[in-house]
Amino acid sequence: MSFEELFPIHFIAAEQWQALIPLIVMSVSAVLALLAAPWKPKGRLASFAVLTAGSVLALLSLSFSVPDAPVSVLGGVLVIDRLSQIFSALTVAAGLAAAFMTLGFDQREKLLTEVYSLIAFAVVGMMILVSTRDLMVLFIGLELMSLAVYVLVGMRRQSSDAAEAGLKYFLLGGVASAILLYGVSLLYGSTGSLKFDVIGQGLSRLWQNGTPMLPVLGLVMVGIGFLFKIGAVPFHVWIPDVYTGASTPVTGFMISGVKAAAIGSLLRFSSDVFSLPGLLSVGGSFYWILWTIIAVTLLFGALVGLRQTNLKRMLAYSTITHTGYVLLGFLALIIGQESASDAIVSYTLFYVVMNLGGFSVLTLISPEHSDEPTLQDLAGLGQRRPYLAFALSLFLLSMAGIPPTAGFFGKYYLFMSAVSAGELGLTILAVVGSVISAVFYLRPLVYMYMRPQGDDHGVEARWVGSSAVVGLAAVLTLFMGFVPSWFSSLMK
Amino acid sequence: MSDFVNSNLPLWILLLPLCGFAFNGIVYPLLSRGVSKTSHLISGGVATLAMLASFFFAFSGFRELAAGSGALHTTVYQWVAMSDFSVGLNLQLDRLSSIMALIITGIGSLIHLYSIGYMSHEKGAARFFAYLNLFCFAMLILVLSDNLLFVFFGWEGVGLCSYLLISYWYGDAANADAARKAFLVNRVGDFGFVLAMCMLYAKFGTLAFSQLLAQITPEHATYLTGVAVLLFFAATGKSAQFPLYVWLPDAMAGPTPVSALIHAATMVTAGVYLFARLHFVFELAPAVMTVVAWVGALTALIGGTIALAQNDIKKVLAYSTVSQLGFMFLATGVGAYHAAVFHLMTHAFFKALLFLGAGSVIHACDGEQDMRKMGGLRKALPITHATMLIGSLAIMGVPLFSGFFSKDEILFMAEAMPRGSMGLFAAGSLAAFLTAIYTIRMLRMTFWGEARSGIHGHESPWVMTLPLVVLAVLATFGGFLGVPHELAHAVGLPTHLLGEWLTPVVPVAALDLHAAPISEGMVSVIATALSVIGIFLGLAMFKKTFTLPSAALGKLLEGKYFVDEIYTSLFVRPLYWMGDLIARTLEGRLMQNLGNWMGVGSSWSGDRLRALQGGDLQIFALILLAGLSLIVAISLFWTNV
Amino acid sequence: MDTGVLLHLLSAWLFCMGLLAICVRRNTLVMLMGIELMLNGVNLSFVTFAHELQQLSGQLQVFFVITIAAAESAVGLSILVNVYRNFGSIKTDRTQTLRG
Amino acid sequence: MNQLLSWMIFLPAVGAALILLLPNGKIARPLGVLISALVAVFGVMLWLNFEVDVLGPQFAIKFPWIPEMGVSFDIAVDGLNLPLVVFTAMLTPLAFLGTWTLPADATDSMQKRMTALVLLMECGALGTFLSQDLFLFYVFWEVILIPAYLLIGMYGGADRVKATLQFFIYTFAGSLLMLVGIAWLIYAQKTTTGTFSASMVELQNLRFAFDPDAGWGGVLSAQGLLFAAFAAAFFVKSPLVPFHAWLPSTYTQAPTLVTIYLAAVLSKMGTYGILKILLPLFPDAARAFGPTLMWLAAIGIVYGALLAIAQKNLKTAIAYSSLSHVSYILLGLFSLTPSGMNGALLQMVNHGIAIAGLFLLVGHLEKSRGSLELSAFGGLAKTTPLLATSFMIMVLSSVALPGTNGFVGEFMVLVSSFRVDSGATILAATGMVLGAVYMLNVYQKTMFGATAEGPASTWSDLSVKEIIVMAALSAAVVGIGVAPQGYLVRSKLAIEETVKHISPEAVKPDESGRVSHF
Amino acid sequence: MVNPVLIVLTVMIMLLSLSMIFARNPISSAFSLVGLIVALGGIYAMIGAHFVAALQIIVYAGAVMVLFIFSIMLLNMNEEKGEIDFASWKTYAALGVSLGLTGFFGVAFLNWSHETGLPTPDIYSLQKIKEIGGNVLSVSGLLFSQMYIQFELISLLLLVAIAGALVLAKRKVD
Repeated sequence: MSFEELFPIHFIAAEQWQALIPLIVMSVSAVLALLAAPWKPKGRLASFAVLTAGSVLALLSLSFSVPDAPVSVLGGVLVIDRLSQIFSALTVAAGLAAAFMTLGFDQREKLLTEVYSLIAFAVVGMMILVSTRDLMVLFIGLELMSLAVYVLVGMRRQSSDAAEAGLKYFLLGGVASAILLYGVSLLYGSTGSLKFDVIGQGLSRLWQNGTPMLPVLGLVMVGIGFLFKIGAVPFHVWIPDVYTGASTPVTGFMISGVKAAAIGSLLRFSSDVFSLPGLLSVGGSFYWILWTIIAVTLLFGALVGLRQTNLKRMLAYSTITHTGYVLLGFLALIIGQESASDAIVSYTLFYVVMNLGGFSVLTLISPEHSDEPTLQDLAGLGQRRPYLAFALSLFLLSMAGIPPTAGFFGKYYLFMSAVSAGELGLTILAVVGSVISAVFYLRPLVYMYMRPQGDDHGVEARWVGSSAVVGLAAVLTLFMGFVPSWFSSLMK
Repeated sequence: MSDFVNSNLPLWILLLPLCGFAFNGIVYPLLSRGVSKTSHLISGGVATLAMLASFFFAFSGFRELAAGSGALHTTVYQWVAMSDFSVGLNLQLDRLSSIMALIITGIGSLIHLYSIGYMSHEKGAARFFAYLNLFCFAMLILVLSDNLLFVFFGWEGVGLCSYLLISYWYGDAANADAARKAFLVNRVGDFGFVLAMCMLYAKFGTLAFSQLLAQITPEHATYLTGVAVLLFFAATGKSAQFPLYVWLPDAMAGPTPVSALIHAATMVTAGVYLFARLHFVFELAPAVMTVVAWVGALTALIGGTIALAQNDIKKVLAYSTVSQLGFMFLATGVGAYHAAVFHLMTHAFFKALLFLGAGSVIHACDGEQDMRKMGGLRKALPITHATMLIGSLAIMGVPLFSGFFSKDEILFMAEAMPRGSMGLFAAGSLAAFLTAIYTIRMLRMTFWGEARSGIHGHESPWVMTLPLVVLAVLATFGGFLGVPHELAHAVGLPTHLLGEWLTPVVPVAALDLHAAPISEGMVSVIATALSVIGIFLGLAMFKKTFTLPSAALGKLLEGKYFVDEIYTSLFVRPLYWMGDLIARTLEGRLMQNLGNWMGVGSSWSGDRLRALQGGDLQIFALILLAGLSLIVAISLFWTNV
Repeated sequence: MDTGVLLHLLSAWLFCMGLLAICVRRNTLVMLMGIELMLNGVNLSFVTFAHELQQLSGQLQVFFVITIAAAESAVGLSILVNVYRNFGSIKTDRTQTLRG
Repeated sequence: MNQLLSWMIFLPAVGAALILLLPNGKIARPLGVLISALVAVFGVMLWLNFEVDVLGPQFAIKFPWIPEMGVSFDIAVDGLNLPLVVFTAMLTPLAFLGTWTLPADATDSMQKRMTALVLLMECGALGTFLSQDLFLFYVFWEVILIPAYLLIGMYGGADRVKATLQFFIYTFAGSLLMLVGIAWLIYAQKTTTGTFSASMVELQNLRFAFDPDAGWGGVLSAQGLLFAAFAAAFFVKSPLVPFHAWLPSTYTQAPTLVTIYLAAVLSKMGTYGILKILLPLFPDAARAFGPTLMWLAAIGIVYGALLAIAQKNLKTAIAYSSLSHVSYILLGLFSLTPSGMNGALLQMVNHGIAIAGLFLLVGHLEKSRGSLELSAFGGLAKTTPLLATSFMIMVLSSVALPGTNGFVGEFMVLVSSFRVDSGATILAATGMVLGAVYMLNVYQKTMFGATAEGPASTWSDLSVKEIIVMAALSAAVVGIGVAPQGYLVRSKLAIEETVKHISPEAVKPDESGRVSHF
Repeated sequence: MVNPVLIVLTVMIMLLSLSMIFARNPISSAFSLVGLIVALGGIYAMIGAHFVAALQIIVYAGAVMVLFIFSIMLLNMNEEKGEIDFASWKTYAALGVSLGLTGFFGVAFLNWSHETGLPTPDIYSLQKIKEIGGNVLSVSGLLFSQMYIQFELISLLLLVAIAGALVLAKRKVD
């Protein structure tokens, strides 16, 4: 047997290339941005331009090259379908928004020009994460994204908070990656493959004769890897510190992009593996573990968020509660409610939009040198900058899930899927969490509208980039609140 | 008179006072830009004319009835019509209501006229006349309605007007308090009224008298006992019976014409009217009626005794009214509705007269009401004195005056009716005896003897004396509408004109006159004797001093048996105490703190959980490790995955 | 005991010792080493599975993991440098300003 | 005419946006009055053109909104919501007019925001009342929360932030439970019929499992749980004791305009929800829990009254009186009889009128005196006769004097609830007495007696605008009280249909076989 | 039967791992790790993963660990004694939990037996590898014929690492 026969080269066909265009565009623009970065004095502008152009191109190609059937590249290494495209578009948009938010901010905080290319790299990682059906590629995507984000977090180098956040994120992220990877290895060992579908089949087969421990371990550890990234209790520990220490645009990027990517890949993994019939049944140990995690997550974020005055930290806890909502959808999906998938997707979309909006407002009001806006910084904002205050209120209300904002529908869809799956208890807990978290979502409103403004609020930024993101996000939040079905048409 | 008016007589009786109210309450103040700028002549004139016209219609209605036509009906409109609840404003003028309407409009007209003079010093009399007209309107609804719901309309309407008129001089907090007390005590009674209506409606699906009459049969007796109790309770409130009489003396805070009209002649007799109207209900609850009779007797005694020790001329009259209302209840209790209505009428005459007379005195004395400061006013106020003397003779039951006939009839019925007893008779007689004493005391303190202070009254103008005279005539001769049998036979007068007039509407159990323990004539003799003794005793007792011989008794009576104080500590204070208690404990401690507690609890647990986020990387890692191990352990060793 | 099980147990040991290192050492550099230890455990596991399954792809995954680990430690060390600059120390008892 | 209802809902919203964008706040209030008056005119048109003899929705507008969830923009008037819609439309301009100069220290921008936010609330309230789609109902229901939250928090009294938070949290918790219930209902509709639908009419056909003999255990059945979820929202909003804790501080702290709106309109959203959604959708549970809830309502009447008696503060006293009066509405609703529910529906508007008038006058007094302690007042009848007179009329309506609107509703409620549960009704009827106690108390202490200390010039009588408002309200008080049938007849058919749906055997003549008309 | 060399290596690795954890001096830890890595490489080689073994020595021991030691030297971190706090319950908790975890894994591994007939055909058996020309050739053949996307992605990842390290470690803030 010749070498070529033994190792036949798997070529990529033309239509597969077409499906890969967005990914390639983003990769190229990432590299180009990296190359442009050291160019003085125009490196900043050039790399921003490259990223913007790349992102826009990627978005365009994502919206124009919608495949009718899933396009599988190299037997599942990358699978481009409607779901992956939506999530890719989300991450690209998140990256683009983060770049816009960074505009102006980077000069004030003296961020290096590489920031844009790092964002682009992270986006590439995210796109891989949501497109792949191979655990190793998933890990590579995860690491690509994480490494870029680790650096982004520590980017404000003169700030000890940022350094500490970077350190914490890095170490804990590394541990979580290792855990995930060990799980991958165990799954590989039990089923002989890294492809989601093969793993699924293998597990189904294994499950027919009882539940062997090794694949269970593998599933658990992969699951924990995901739970870490989306920030479920008790794997949430990094979230508050990292989100606080990272510069505001980066936090916005993480809270939207990183989370969307993690949700997207978990969604794919869940629909291929976890939701296999019989794998996780109601009343089994996995079910109850997940149940407990969701319950605790819902309440933890809400309760601790209640005690925060630092806005970034508050939103960090809020995102933990939101993780609980999403997991509620996952639970419904896993125990057989297929429509939960749509709910998760639309929720993620709404979630990304409102968080990007919220963090771009925070970018605009973030005080110089500390970059950690507090409630006090909001005092009197309603008088000072009514439109900004209005937009922030809108985003907060959306997070709290009050109509007519997008967040309401996101929450409603999730509740709906949970109720459909019969998860009444958890839904009630989610209600409790919502109510508690509503308290701290409303607190900024108290400061903005009901408190007189403080003596010194410093010079406030009026960066165009962030303002554009605020405006767009506000419009989208309202628009999707009025026409939520616009999004569903996208899914069909 | 056009057919339109003719066919809607009951409505017209109603409408005119309403028009008067509209004029005085809305149009006139608007025209004169503010109620304080209104003239008593114009407003009083219009109000009096309205009442006179109303009286005219009432009288023509009476004539039609007398001419033999049945009750006059007018359907005004459907008030509510649901599938399971419907009531309309339908009026009926039958023999009972025509009597009431005549009293209301007749005495009402007189008092309106009187008020023009009485209120001549007041600014903004339009308000007064508006209330007065509104009162007459409400009272007329009460008696003209053919269903219980609109009776209740009038019932509460008169209560409101009473409230407004008692508090007419609201600048003095005491007046306002008295008004509130009157309203609230009445409300307590009305509570019974509403529940009674609920009960009736739940059982019979209607509140119209005719339909109730048609549907009620003796087998409903048990159910109706409840209704009767509730209605009686309502009546005790409105008609100032024990235990709810306490508001009436305080109500004297209002202008005196108000006391005459509302608190003597008309409103307070609404309870009696209700009994007469719903006799078919009450007759099915004999036990309740016995209680009614005894409550009436008790009230008569309470009123009569307290009146002995009062020094305020109006208070004396007020307690006298309470006592006389007790008589009426005594009569209804034993089933003598005719007698009750008869006494109602005569009482309306002489008590209105007495009140107006008292008003004239007060008017003459520039608002002084304390009889201890009066005396010897006979000379200054001859007309007033003369008419009041007539009223007093009437109330004391001196023969041939109106009170004599009506009171005798009640006393007779008290022992002769099946539910009657010697006990009731004795109580009634005692009350009649007391009446004579306190009336004499009042006359003596006010008119006779020497002036005890510098008050030198002057006779009132004709608008005030004219009604006095008219009422005096009525008080003198009104009794001939109910001449007892034996006397009638002896003198050749028609017997019991009023009773026979009422019989088609309010049938009374046939009574064997000769089976009575004490014959009718004997009762007259006893009653006359008692009042004469009372007069002389009174004259003897109150020659120099006006206090009772026994100081303790005097104190007790002057303190009105301390019923007000008892009620305050028994009901009023506990109510406020309960409100305070709930406000402090259940509401203040618990309800209002629920949110706080939840907030504090959330914050507390938030803080505890926050401690986990201590920022120590090691602890974070440990949490990760622990979580991992825990989940691994559970999923490995809980076999059912 | 056959080779596979022995090596699997060793991989588990390495993995858990890596976790232990991270949990008990206050020097972040050693913590970083702990991560490397964990990854080594994973690698060993992959190789052993590949060995047991007679598959080559398992070894290839190890190739990727080693590369990633290298990249990770590069970034990690630069993060440590950054921390050292800001705190003058790389021990975790110093890096506790973010809390609550 | 076709789009009349859409206009009614969205005109205020558009107006609110317009006002917010105004550069100058001076014309905000006039513009607000203008817009809401236009809506009121639409409301009058609606009232006049409503076909009394037709059962079912009228002026309906329906088009799909979120098709994949079966949600449509479906609004219409029927007998149940017509009174409330018209009332809300009419009240808003009056509330604007009546509080023209309130609060006293209002700046232009404040007036601007207040007007706009109240218009938003009007939009939400009208939308809530008009929705025939459960989901749409919820959306409007929640929309109103934010303006209310902001208004109280921005322009309320000293303790406003806490009060507004409490208000928000209570209502939000209730409505989220309702949201879960809605999700369940829509899903159940999908599994039963195969299609998604949130139309209230269609959802009424669902019957969930319920064991009427289980007593309180019935709460744990499907229908019981759903009932509880919806009840949570409606009971809190109404409020029914013991879900009322937010009420006193909210009513007291809110600025007058908002208090009026909260008490007159928002609380009716809760009671309307009970009538329109809670009872018809879960009839078995309604029948099973009805008597218990009647007792709760009766307790609420007495409870609120006792608390009102104990208050030393004018506004708090009236706030608690509102609690007591709303309980009458609930009593009528839970009696599940046509006249009880119709009386309750009437009482919703009655209470709205009276409480609006009372709070308006309280606002006037607060402006004059700067304090609301009862001891700070006295003898106002002399200095401010018009104020005293209109106060009197509102008090009379509150104490349900015959001839005022309050009596009609209250009596219908009592008469019909007596047939269902006489014990609860007797307890409720004591509220008549207690209500008179605190109302007259309040009136006495403010209007009668000696004129309170202080410069006489601070007492100003009603302004022309206030006179107009109070005259309108007083006219409504007397008008409805004297001739309620024109009002009741519009909801008669719809109510009877509702009752028939809830308890098919109930709309029979009573045991004696007589249904009398006279 | 297990090759005794393997057992020796295993024991060595376990001891080295402990010494890495408990060494007071980071540099000792680093050297323990280096030793461990080399020993692991030995194991890889013994079970036929020659390519991985080479990679282990070159990349890990050669590059990564040098980087570590370099950093220690550069930042003078050696003076930072990262001692373990033996007074703290946390240490014992971590110790217990991680040993417990090892136990769990052990139980799982001991209870595991590969099913026959896994879906992926065993086309690259040791026998075949030998036929092809050894492990390294086989691995590379597979890598560049079917896994080149992963390879490319790894290159991106390395790029990020370079850029990132550069960005963070750059001394001057411009």
